[in-house]
Amino acid sequence: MTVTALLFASYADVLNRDRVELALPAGATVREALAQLRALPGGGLLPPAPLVAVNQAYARDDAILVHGDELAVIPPVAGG
Amino acid sequence: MTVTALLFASYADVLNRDRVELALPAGATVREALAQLRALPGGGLLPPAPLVAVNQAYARDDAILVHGDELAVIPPVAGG
Amino acid sequence: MRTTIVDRPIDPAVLLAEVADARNGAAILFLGTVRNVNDGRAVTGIEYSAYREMAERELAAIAQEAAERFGTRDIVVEHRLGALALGEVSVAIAVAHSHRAAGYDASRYVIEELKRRVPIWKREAYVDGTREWVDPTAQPSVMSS
Amino acid sequence: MRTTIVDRPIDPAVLLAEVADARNGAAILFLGTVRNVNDGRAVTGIEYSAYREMAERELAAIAQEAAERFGTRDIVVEHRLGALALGEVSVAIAVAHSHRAAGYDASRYVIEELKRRVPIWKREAYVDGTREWVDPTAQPSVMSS
Repeated sequence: MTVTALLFASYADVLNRDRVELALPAGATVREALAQLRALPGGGLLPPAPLVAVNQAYARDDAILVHGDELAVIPPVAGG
Repeated sequence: MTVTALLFASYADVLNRDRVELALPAGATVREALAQLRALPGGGLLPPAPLVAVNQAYARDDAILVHGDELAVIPPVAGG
Repeated sequence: MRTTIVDRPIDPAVLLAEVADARNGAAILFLGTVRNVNDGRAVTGIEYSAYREMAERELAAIAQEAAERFGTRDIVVEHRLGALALGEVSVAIAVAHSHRAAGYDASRYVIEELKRRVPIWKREAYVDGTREWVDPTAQPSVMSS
Repeated sequence: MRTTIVDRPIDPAVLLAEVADARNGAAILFLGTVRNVNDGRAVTGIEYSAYREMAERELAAIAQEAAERFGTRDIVVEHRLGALALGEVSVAIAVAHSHRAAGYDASRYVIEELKRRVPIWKREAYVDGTREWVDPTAQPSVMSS
């Protein structure tokens, strides 16, 4: 299955991109998707347990992904 | 000595005036000035212990007045 | 810092502009406005009056206290007197601060102290044509509970 | 109730007009503005970016929560994205309420939740020409303590 990972702010900087299509086995969790991102050039600079959102809602790292999900990796927010 | 009493809002209504010159003995206190006001027509409608200010600062009813003081009798404030 | 008793409409934008400063990260504006219902009665307008000289002194003292307690001099307060229609602004308090928590606290301090001790009074006019001085220390009527 | 992510300057008067209602006795406006110093460094401007669709959802959810908790639907929030100069308004929160205490609490709730969970980021530009993403979870530097 395919999941679209979105990267923002400092995370987009370290991975030098703001979007990655990930190919994952059925039943994969957020944690497995993050492991794939860490394997990319610069991915080692992501923190051990970043905030994530699946389809625009905050999610835990054991959430199970399904084909077509949008997985956002969210740096510390700084609005206001 | 003479003290100018100022009346506001509902107190001016009950005494039907907003200013009274009071003739008081030297050393008189706020309490004695209030007693004079109560003796005026409508003065019985003043509360037993109204807020007062002497020369634009809140004062206690045992404060001693001096000639020329401005004694304000202050209804419950309702600004804002 | 400025505190003023005014006899004309209050323009909140003026107060916000006065407290603006690039050192500040937060501005808080409080507006008190004339409500159409008070204590269960339909209100058509309010007339504000004051012991004007003392009200000006007390307002200035409150702003000074807020400046010292909360660490900003970017405080502007205006209170209006006279006849106000529904929805009109009776009081505006603008506070700016480098940090928001202290800004909110300063704003709150000014309005609570203003209501507690500034000698200003209001007489409400009701739909039935009667008028009454508002006494915040009185027990609310059964209707409003 | 309205919550919007915008790409143009914020006009606080528009928000105040939107929450105005004769039922309300108090309006509270919060403005977040770009400070010239952060964590001890001289700032020249800030660029805001967002996960826009999610930021819009979270903002709307926060306003809805505030409405339910504090009892008013007169809540309008705008957050601006893009490059902002010193002193410009990045966020405006207008709340009106029949009573001021709940109005202040609702205003405070919205800004605290916004800062906690709305996916918006800012990159500060400094006088030395460098730029850095702001991380509110990082330890402050020794300079700012």
